[in-house]
Amino acid sequence: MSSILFVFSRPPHGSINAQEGLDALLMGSAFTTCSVLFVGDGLMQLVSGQSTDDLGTKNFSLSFGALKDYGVTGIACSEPDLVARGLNKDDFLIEVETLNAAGMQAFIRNHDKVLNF
Amino acid sequence: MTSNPETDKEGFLRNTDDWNPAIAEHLAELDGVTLSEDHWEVIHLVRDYYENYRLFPANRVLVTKIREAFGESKGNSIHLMKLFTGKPLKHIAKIAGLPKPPNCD
Amino acid sequence: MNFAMVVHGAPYSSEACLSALKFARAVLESGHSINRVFFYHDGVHTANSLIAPPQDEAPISEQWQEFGIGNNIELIACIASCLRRGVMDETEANRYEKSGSNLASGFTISGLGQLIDASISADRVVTFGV
Amino acid sequence: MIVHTINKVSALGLCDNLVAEDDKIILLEDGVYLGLQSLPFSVFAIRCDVDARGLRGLLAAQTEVIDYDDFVHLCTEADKVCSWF
Repeated sequence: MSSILFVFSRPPHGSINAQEGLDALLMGSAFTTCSVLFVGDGLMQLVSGQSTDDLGTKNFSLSFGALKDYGVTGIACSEPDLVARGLNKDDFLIEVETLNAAGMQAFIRNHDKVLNF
Repeated sequence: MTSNPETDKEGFLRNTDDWNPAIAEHLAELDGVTLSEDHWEVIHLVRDYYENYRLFPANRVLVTKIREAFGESKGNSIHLMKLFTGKPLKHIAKIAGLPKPPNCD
Repeated sequence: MNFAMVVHGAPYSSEACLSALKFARAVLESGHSINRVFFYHDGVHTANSLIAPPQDEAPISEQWQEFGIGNNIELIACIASCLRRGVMDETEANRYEKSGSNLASGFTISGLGQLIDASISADRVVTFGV
Repeated sequence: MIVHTINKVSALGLCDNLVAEDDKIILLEDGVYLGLQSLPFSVFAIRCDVDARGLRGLLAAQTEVIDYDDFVHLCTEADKVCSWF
């Protein structure tokens, strides 16, 4: 069975890409092994303390907490992009593995398909 | 509280903020279901799950969560099908006052 | 070789929808097959039958319809994306108590499972994003 | 080998770490502007996008102009396709 790597590269809330990407990941987890890699401003999806009450949109960042229940265990982000944004893993809602360039290349190679969002 | 909350033609609350336990009883009765303790276990579980994760749990996730909370005898799809009518997840969402799921299963 | 395709862009708003069509045609012309084209995000606007571009611009939605129907290729518009953007078949319009439906022929509204299923079963999956 | 497609200039920043030595990059849509400069990768650009933008004579020597059937062929040669946008 093909494994799928989901790559998330958009920040949350400014567009619906992040939310619809997460929907696809949750659906994918019902079918096959799915992992997720956060790159670029996609890392900002994981920042904890997002509060959308005043914005008036759904705070889907909370849904990342359900990834474990859905069997998504391969959760990684780009280390260079983390550093470039002055973030560290403690800023995130969930446990995330950081990968350097070689690690990311291997992560992609280890999956059969890639879906980018 | 109103005894006749506004619902759409499928019986989903138009405004999920209208939900309260009495309305759940009312919505269930319209479908010929009397809510028992077993029903309430599931309703509270999915409402808590939604509150925590902004997600209605997928069937397999819901079954696992029920098994963890209420034991092996209840942790299966058959238990849910006995309690709720039609497509169980859709029916649970309706009675629990959670967003109407897209019609995609 | 069997391809799955994903289209994220709306016609005219971005080039993605047009690039995807060119790619899809080239896949078939090269003797390969396409198991499904999945329209997601703003890509579902492609399935809106009410699109009426100026006559001196390509009718991209109609070209997709012709491609899908003529080659018997499944064109799936994601239901959740469609509902957010007002693309509906009669069933959904009825379900959500809307005044009319607008799904173009050749397209089917279905769930995200179709994206995953197509991705898994194809040899290659190619996304046209925005 | 992985084929990476890039459809806008800013998307290069998302993937420049991830492109391995034997991978190939296909520039399409506004991504073809990246073909003006020399990049440390194997780079192809889609002909109709290049021509539409008047870039034919302006591309870096290393940027190879291809058609959609070449794009399809490169995908079949690759293990998988990764799209950056």
